[in-house]
Amino acid sequence: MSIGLELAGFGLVFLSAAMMLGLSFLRRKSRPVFRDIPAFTRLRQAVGLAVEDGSRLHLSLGRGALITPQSASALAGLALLRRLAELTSAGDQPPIATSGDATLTILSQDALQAAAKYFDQNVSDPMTGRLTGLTPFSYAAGAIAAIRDEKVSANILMGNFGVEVALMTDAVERENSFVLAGSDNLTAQAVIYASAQEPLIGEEIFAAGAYVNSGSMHSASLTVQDILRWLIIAAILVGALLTLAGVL
Amino acid sequence: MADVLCPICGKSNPTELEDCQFCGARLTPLSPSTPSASQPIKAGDNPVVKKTSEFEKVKITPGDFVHPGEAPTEKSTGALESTLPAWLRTLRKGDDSAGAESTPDAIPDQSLPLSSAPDTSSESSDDQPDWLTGLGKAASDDEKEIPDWLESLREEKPGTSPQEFMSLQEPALNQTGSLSPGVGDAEWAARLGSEPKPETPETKPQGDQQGGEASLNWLDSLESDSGVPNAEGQPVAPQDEALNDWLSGLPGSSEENQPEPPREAENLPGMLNLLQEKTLEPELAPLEDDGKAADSEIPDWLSKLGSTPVTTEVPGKESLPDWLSDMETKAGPESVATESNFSSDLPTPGATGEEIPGWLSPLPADAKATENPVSEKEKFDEAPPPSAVREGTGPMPMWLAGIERSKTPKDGTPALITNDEGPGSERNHGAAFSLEMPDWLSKLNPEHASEKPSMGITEPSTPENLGISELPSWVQAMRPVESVLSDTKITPQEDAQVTEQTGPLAGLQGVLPSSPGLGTLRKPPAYNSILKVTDGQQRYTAALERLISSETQPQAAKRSRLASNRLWRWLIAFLLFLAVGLPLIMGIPVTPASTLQPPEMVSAFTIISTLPSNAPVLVVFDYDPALSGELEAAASPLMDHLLLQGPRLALISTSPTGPALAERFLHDTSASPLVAGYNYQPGQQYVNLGYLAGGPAGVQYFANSPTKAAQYTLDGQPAWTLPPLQGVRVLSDFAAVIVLTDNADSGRIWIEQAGSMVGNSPMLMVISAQAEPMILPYYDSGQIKGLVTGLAGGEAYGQTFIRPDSRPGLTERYWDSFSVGTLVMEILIVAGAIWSAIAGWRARLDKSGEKV
Amino acid sequence: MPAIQSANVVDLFTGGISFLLTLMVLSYLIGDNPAFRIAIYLFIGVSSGYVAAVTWHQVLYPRLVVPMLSGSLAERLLLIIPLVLGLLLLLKLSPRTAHLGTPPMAFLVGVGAAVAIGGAVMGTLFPQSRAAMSGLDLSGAGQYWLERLSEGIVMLVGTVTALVYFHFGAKATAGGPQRGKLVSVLSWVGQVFIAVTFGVLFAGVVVAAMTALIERVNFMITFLSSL
Amino acid sequence: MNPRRFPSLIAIVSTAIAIASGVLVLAGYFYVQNGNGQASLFMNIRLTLLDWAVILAGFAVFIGIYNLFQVHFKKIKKTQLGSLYSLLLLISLAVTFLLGLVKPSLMGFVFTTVQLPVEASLMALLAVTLTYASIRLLRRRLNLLSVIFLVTALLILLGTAPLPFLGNIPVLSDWMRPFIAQVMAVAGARGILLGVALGTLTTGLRILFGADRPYGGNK
Repeated sequence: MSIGLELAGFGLVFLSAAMMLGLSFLRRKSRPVFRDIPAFTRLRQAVGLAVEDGSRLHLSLGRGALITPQSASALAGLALLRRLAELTSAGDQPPIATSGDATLTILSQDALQAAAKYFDQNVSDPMTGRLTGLTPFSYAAGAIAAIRDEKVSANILMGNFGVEVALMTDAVERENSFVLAGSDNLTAQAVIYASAQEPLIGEEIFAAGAYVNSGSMHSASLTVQDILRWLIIAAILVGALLTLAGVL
Repeated sequence: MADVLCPICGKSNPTELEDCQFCGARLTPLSPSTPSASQPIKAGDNPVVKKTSEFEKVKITPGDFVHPGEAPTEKSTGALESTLPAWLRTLRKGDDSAGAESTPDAIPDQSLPLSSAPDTSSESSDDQPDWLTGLGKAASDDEKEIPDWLESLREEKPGTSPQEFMSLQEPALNQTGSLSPGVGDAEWAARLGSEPKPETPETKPQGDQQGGEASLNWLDSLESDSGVPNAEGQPVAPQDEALNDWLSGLPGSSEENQPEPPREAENLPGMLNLLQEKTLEPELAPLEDDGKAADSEIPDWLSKLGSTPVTTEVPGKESLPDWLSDMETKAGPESVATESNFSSDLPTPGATGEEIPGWLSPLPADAKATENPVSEKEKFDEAPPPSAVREGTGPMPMWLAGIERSKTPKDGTPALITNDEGPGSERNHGAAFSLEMPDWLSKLNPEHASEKPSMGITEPSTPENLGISELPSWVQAMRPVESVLSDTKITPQEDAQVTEQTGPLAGLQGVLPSSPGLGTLRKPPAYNSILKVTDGQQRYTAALERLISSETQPQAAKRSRLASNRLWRWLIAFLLFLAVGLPLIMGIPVTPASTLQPPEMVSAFTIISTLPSNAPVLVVFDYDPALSGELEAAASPLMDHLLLQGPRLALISTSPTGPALAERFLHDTSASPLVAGYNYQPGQQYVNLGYLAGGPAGVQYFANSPTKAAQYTLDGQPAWTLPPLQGVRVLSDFAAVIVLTDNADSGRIWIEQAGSMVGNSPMLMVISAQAEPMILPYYDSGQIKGLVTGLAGGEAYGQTFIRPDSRPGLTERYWDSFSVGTLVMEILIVAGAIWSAIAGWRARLDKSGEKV
Repeated sequence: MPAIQSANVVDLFTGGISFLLTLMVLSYLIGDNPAFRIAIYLFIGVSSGYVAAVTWHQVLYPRLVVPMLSGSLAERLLLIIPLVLGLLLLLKLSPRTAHLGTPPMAFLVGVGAAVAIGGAVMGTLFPQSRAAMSGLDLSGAGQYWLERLSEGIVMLVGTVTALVYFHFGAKATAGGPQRGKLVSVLSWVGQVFIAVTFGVLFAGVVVAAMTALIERVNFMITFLSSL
Repeated sequence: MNPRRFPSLIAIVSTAIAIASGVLVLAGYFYVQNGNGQASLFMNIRLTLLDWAVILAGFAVFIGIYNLFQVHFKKIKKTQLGSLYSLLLLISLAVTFLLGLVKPSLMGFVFTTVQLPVEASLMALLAVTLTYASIRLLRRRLNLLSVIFLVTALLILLGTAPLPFLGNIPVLSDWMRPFIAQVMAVAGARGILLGVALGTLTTGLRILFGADRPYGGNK
């Protein structure tokens, strides 16, 4: 890694950090408008229905180990989980969270309990945040059992999956319940695109927080993503033209 | 006091009568304990037990419901009537002199509908029908609580005029409601029972506060006891749970429900004491003696408090849905709700309000008050500005007023009360309703306002109209969705957006936010356990709403999912197995060998064939066992080729199952007969470095210093002294690095983390077909020197590399099945896609047809 | 493993179990059934136990235990921290002490977040954008320059438009949030590219699954024929 | 009622730890080498912290196993549906683990006998599942993109697998498939990957700001 690249990387991170902080403070009051993502509209309905008929939400956080780059999608899923736990606190049952990595299981339990404490409820139950398996397919298999056996009305699969996610979406379809799925893994996305009712494509899973209003920081980060996006596009185009001209 | 109240008309009859002399309804339920409600409780006898028996008789589990059409059991209602808290019965009184209200035999004649009470403000009198009719509507709700009560009452007295009918619902509903106080008070009383020593009369208000906190603890303990079943969603008959708690509150088994009995025991009697001071009534003496008689006694002292119908009817109405929810929530919610009912009735802003359960907190206040009654009286006489009452206190403050009044009946307070309570209560109704069913009402309003008069009321008082400061905390707390929605301003387009998307779900828009995102969550006030209660509220509103607009059926929307089609699955499975199995069984080659020569494969081949013999080669097994089928098939020609060069192998993996897969590949004939034929010995020809934890970090660590990152072999020996790794210290010492992976991510990790460290040694990859698009660019960019992709790539490699033994490799064996199976799959997809496209198109047409 | 290939009996035994399990799992195609459940739960148990054992043998033992016993003083001192954190983490086992396990989790999350950022910037953003830039590099294309150029342009368009598709910002209009005209057009093109990408990946997965199916069927046939 | 309403000391400490460790590790990414080409201090810190993290993750695995035990033990106690399965799971888990501790050489045997066949069979199930999914796709979402998706997938399949008796289809296999898979798909994948990287970046930053604290405590 050349020094220049490292500097550029640091600059990029620093820039986006500054922008996020700034925006999140500026945007305290007014939430920016974001494009409509049907999946999240459906999610809102699903949450409402779950609260309404006392059924459960099931959020699966995938199997990305926390100390790998794949953790980000799971972290996004955890933010969503926390939020869903708050939203469904009016309902009879807290959401259940399944995961394929032990650290994620612990975090999902923490998130659920934090939300419960927030509402003075007492949910210290291993059943709500479970590890369903430590290898990709055993995780998926365990999640299938959860999808089928619990009284789940809506499944949200958000995290790092592989092809095994197809088993889960298929189980959901057999159960005839709602599924919203997204992953940072391209292959999993392709499978989800074909097999899930409401696929989240690529980056969209990271927008979940903002779309369920987890706070100004979340919407700020979306705006920052947009800004960076155009910066990168500009860089790519300029760079490509320069390469064409033979400068680079 | 000796008289018996008629459960139906509420008039008093001589005890010897079996049937009411006025309405003819049965007076004495088949249980002996009935009179205990109206009779003063003697020391020693234990009305609680009787009551529980009553409750058990009238358990309101769905099963036990009197369903429309069935003959109701008189016993149940009669029995419940006896459990009906006296203070609730006093609701039926108009504004009567405070002194007489607590004596039940004074009640009868005024027991006509509240709505007809002359002094109730016009608003309350015309939203009276609303909530009652609301109840009536709830009768068709799926989970029938009220309905059946109404049913049973209706059928007991067929010729009930609508007006009376309304008044009749009240006892019924209050009976149901009285369950939840029953629980809380029983626990509370249990400590009295368990505490032998008599209460100390000079207990200070602080004592009460302690009592308040302490009782919080036992509420906690209740919550935590029942938290688990609740979270698991184990279906438990709620009432049973409730009763169990309730019974466990009795002296016999009281221990487990009492975190710290002694403190409580001295505090709570003190509270009673204050009550006694305030209300110089004889009835309270027995009340203190056996505080066990929680259920009958609480109503009694409440009856001291609640004096005018307007006063107590308000909590009655507001918490009505809560009670209904209590009837079906589990023990945890039950106890929570119990507390919250009370707390909800008394929003005490500020810390103390958070610390003390609502039903305790007024008492310290009163206690302070009673220390100098005069000032207290003045406080009430100089009518405080409505706003103060509004924001400070909900309906319950009237308890205080009631206490004052009951102490000094001649006091002018009643007028004052009605003055600022009238609007207050009306506002609260408005609030309660608008907050339970906020948006969908205003949304529905255009279509449905005409159908329901209640809209008229709920509409003006939408949360937007009410400043947060104006809302009593319990009202705010009654709106989980609201508190979620709170800050989202409903701009027109958001509004339109939601309505446009949720066709049949229009009714749910109170539950669902009407803006992108679910609104920023405002931190609710202290007693958010009330949120549990609001679940009941939502069912209640949902019931009402379903009746309002029968076409809005969320369930229908939920069920509008694709039904998965078993037949299709079976057909696909059958055909695929056939297509795959037949060629394998028959073994007649039907498919010509692959003629493709992908450049990346060719370069991989040339690299392998130019490897010096006895060169150290690192082979990374980074694939799931699930894809071992594909990876082994794809890799076997390359591995066969490699092993012909007689290299020293180092095997490693970043997945825990990798090492086992590596062993399998080297030894199991099903992977590669040729390789297995070599019968490689660990430590001699190869070293299995095992599992490299930490993902990219681990890979980077290994790339930087292999000897540190993977010191030991799979069987625990120090690896780098073994012959296969002689002279290998850094990654670039390996003559080649071959990565077998099914996952583009792990492939990229090896390229990015280790690519820079391999130096001039080539990095090759054998990947699953699914990873090709992500990995191939790295071949183009020269970061990997060769690539074999999936079965097809393996086959191509197999065609280039001719095995010494003419045995067909895996790819050759699979090739026919592969081509036939894939062909069948393609045909299936095409046919099925066309079929489902037509079906979907039809369905769409139908839908649009319905809409038009 | 020697144990496996040594005796034929063992082969038969293992093969029999594998065959049975394969059948049980494939019975899921008919529908969820006890046989499938048994296989699945057995599988979950075995794989979890396996991973746990591997974790002990390959992670905790060599990275923590061995250095602690036979490491230099510096190593040991350095390892005290993860040891303590790990013990704190174990407090998560009891609900009562669970909150004490928060610091180690926080540490993991912090490290994970940093790794994610570093990986995203250094591992994806820069390499991928650089690769996208070099799409129009015609050096060495020779007479194929036109082909290379057109490919490069397609790649560039695909990458940029796909990136644009994710643009979140929108204007509030009466018909719901709307994105600008240009963005909408570009993002539609991007959607096409994304659909194509997913199509290719999906085909890859299907091929992989098909191969797995063939392997299983082949396994069953060979086992039956070996009887 | 709720002692944790105000962030407890542990919550504050944890947040500090998360931010500190995150920043240190991140610094290791951007300041890799000193002028003399040696690995920088930050680089070493990063590697050390990551090593610790790996160890911690190892501990976490056992907590996860405990959770698995808890969940299925509960099921057995409650004799919920499938409590027998849970029993089977617990037994197999215990046996495998103990076997692995005592006699690691036998683990591979268990692995090849149980785990590998089941996983491979699950993967084989996908062949049917995915075919079915692609059939249902147009029923689920009937739009141009779904059609493009399916057509692409079919073209790739045709280009990848040879036809019986015919072998590979000339133009499709050697020109069209490479173009789709190596030009168009790569372009799209690159766009998606860049987007995902952006999302990852901001998500990670939220953690480093302490805005998201999944490790418990109040939000």
